[in-house]
Amino acid sequence: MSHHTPSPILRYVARPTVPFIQLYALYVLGHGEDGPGGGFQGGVIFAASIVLLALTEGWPYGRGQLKRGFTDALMPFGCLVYSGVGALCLLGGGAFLGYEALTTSLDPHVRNHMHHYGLMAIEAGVMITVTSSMLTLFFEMSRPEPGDPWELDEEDEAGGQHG
Amino acid sequence: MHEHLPVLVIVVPLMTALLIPLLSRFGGVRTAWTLVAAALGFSTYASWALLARVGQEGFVRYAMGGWLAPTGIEYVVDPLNAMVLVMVSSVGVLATLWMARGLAVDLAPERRSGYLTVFLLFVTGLMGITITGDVFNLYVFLEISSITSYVLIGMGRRRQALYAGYSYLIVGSIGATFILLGIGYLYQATGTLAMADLAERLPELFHQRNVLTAFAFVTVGLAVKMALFPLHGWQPSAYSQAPAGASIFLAATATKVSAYTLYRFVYTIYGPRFLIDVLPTARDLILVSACAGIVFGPLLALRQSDLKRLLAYSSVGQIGTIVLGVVLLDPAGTAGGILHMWNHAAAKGALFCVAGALAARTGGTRVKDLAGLGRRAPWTGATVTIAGLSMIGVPLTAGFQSKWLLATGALEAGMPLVVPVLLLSSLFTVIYVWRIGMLVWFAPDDVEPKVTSEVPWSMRIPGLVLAGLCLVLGVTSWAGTWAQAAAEALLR
Amino acid sequence: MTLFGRPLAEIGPVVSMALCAGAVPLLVLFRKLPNLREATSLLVAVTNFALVLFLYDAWKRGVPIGTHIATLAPGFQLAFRADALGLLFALVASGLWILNTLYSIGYMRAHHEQHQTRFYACFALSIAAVMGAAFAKNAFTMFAAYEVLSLVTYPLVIHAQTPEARAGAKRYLTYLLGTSIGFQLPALFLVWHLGNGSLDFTTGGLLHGSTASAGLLTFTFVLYVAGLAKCAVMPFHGWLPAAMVAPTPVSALLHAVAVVKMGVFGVSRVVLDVFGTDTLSRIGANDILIGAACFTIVVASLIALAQDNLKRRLAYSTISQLSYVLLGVALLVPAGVTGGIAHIGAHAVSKITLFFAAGAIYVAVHKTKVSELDGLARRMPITMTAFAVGALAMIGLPPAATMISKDWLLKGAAAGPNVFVLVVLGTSALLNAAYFLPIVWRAFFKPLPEGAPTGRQEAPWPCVVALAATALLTIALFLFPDGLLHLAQEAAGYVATHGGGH
Amino acid sequence: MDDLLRELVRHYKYVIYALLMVIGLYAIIAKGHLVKKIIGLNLLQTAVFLFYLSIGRVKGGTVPVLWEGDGAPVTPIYENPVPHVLMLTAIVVGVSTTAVALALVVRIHRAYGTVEEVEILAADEDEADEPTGDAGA
Repeated sequence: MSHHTPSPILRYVARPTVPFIQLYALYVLGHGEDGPGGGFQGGVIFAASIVLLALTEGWPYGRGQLKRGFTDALMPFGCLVYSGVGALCLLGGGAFLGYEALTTSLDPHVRNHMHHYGLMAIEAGVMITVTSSMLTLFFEMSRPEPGDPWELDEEDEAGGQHG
Repeated sequence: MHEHLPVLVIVVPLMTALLIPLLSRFGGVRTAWTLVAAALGFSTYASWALLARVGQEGFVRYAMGGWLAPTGIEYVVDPLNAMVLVMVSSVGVLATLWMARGLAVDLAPERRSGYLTVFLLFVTGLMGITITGDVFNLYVFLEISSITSYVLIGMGRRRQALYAGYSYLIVGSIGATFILLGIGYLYQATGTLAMADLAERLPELFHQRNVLTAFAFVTVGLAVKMALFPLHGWQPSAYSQAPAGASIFLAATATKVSAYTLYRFVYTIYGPRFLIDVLPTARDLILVSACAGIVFGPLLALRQSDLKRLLAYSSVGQIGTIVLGVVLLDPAGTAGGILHMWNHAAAKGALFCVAGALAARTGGTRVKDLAGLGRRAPWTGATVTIAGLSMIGVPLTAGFQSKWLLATGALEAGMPLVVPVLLLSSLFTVIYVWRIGMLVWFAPDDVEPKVTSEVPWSMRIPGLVLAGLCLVLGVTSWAGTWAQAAAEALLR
Repeated sequence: MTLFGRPLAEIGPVVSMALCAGAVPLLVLFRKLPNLREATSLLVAVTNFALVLFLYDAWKRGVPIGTHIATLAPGFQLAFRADALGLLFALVASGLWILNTLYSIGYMRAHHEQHQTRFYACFALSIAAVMGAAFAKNAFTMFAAYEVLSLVTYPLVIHAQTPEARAGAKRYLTYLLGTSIGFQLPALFLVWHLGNGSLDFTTGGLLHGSTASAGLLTFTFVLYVAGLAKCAVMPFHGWLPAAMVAPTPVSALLHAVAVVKMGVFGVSRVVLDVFGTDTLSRIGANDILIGAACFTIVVASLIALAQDNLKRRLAYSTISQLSYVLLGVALLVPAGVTGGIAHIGAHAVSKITLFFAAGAIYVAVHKTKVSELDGLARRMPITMTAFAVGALAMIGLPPAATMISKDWLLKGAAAGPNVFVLVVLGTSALLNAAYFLPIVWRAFFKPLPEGAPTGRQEAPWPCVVALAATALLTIALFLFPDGLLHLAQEAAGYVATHGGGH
Repeated sequence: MDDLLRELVRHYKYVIYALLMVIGLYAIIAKGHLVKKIIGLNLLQTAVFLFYLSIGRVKGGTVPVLWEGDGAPVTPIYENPVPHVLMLTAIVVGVSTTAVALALVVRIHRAYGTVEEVEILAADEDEADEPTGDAGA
């Protein structure tokens, strides 16, 4: 990964697209329940927007958007959202991942909606994890260091055990 | 909450494992350890409660998300996996207790909380394999436990650990991929992934080629994962290089869970008739490799100078003994194999606790450093002696009971040659246990023991508890009754 | 009397074992306080003997004794009960344990032995195993106790941890474990198979009326007896002289009483309660045992003649005497069985006297060879008198208890078809005299060697008390043999009421 | 021979996945370079993914997305979505395995200075010969 300054054309074309890419990622996430899409795809697209920034503005800038410690925490957090929603259903008296239990209403319409929201929450969890994992993969592999590409700093090595 | 135990037993440790990276920022390793201990404590409680419930109701079902199988994933608990679940979670708790002080033996401080997270995920994966009633879910959990075990092994103190972890990763992934392929064939043949449905649909399709192929791939894949005799190459380095705490748990339970999976496939999914009527050759092949393992495992162990390697090779023999129960297809034999899972988990867990103590005191695990251990560390000495006797299968220890059941089962199944094989392996085991016993208790008085003092109580108790179990299970019929119930449920 | 809400008689055997094994933690706890440790040992020994006496009393009153502990596998149970044969063995072992503990205190202290705590702990465990075997209700329980006894006596044999001790102990364990795993375990399996899934000792024989072929039954019988190598029948006797490297109290109790008697006790059980006299006489397998026993009696005596080391001579004498028991039981006639079983007790008290004396000689004057004992009676009169009593007992002369048992043996031999047994018994008595009387003669009538000290020098008092007590016991059993004979006759009761076959 | 060929052509999917699998296994076994082994492993896994996807194929089937009432005269035939879902999971698993494998290789490279199997084994053997105070290998 080179990190000499990219051309201004690239930078000015790429930057404005980033919010749109991110919005699209959320759209894909929201569309996931009844069409192609969902957390996986949304997560990858979201990560791609940050990757684009890193490619055009340089590695440090990209990494600066979502710091290492933050993405490290996001990975388990996303999984936690997933299983937490499942466990919430248990608290509601239903089965694990039985979203209907998230409401006390007996109205089938409402229950169906609950199902919808439950799925959505879970997909959001997936998205968080996927985004942060993708970013970690990208940033760790492209860490710009002259010489031996395998060498890492001591502090990074220590942090690397949290994955 | 009790009706949700089948899922909570998995979800609680899983969620805790996800919380650890977030929470261990505050309080570090101590927080991480407390969380692991709490989660596994809960799982242990839950699995014992499940065992009790299975005792009353025969089996427990739980549908994920309220979706019934075959649409959804179902968790099914019968006596067999209740037993395995109890084994995995209880040994997990004991290993965690050991780690309270034992982490310092071979892990740098900054790696410890990550290690604990991975360990907890590993235990969760094994429990997931055990409890799930869906073959694909089983594969996913298998991979969770496999990937985490690669990491655990790779975290060993010496650089050989990295290579051991890598080798296991390659071999283990081939095994897992074979299992995945086998499951694919089963799905192709039946269109379902739920074990109960598979069991229902398969008998009509026994002679289809994809059903036969599926069996071959699954069996070979599992044989790799459980280190069945000719496919055990990865295991000695993996066990001996893993950090001490992980190796206690790894050696006591990991391969047994794969063996459990083989029981599941042979008995529940295919049904015992499959091996008898359709593929007697496969039965013979498994029998031969099990017997070869039973003989060669202890024989290879004789040559080892490293305690953990020695124990690892003896595990190759013990896994053969457990797999015997799969192919005997007879109530006594099956019960013997199942019971041997517990018995061997207790004995091998205790022995690895001793290996850990040895590593804590001498920095290595050479067998000859055991010299004079009994003088300075009598509790540890007692642990290694009792567990060793149970490994031999001395009467009144747990090992005897299961071997006896296997021997009677072999006679009733018309495989009398298995009996001398078991005897022979016991005799080989006598030799190395004797060697260890002599070093521990009867080293010449002028030899200065390398182990100069006992390890802390928190590291002694797990070994003592497991060794005590070897005795308790040996003189009570409690475990045997469970194993027989499990065998009956499988053969029904 | 009740304990934990259950009649003491019912759980007596288990309590007895728990008592002996339970002493171990206490002994370890008191390892820094030798007086307290030895007192605990003695106390447990006495309590245990009292318990066995209580069980004996209960048995005489016809109270049911014993309980079922666990079923380890179908047909394989840990269960206990008491009968005449078992009680005799238990009484002998637990009674002599008291005296032996007393003796050990004197011996071990005078010798400044290392690892004394391990010594007492393993001793207590051995007695626990002996109790388990004596009260075993079935062949499996006996097998388990037999194995445990082999293992827990190993630390006692290797006690000195010298190269010789290591070699001897290795031989000891190899013989005992090798035969029990290689022969007894398969035999147990065959019996389980032939006995339709049961291993319970049955009066008249578990395999009584078995329809199996004579060849298979004979094979099983031979395998079983070979697996009970503790009875030291040739060619499975090699472990016994090897085990003489152990300290003398170990040789005394274990290799004159507990371990070897476990062997002959086991064979008696196999003959009487597993196969049954009827079955054995039908298939004629007892002739093999008679042959082996006769061979052992004579050959072991001949070897003993050539031994100069006193303990080795005693060891070979033990091998020879043990086969008296086997011979008596194998005769399958009431008198023979009675004699054989009575010999378990009679030989125990007299042989332990001899071992005690040998140990006392070693402690007091550091002599281990027969040729060094000239005139020793002047320096150790009590010890040598006790030794003389023991020697007479080995030959079978009054005033020793063995005369009674040998008398019954002779009657049994005369009653059966194997009259040549009489010749064997006669020859053996002569041989016994030939290797024991010279010792007595040397000690009492030869002058002390030139320059040797002449003063009285007995061993420490606990040793002397113990060996005097066992010598007196030998005489007492000669004068009042009723209790012993009663038990032996009860044990042979089935043979008496049903005839001895033939 | 003709029949065999026809069979092969008819089941070309299986031929492809079997070939891929064998190539993967060959790489794992024959290559000494640790990263090449990982590539082999990925080939092996991909072969199985392809196999699964071929199971889900339905002749004339279409994307399994619900067609909402646009008045279509015939209900479309859907492909079986289940294998796709399964493979989504399996791919994640495969990626994780690869990630761990690569991480291990990085560390191996740092510890041994090489990623060639032969050299690593030789280094270990040398170490075992030296009388170090460490545990035997």
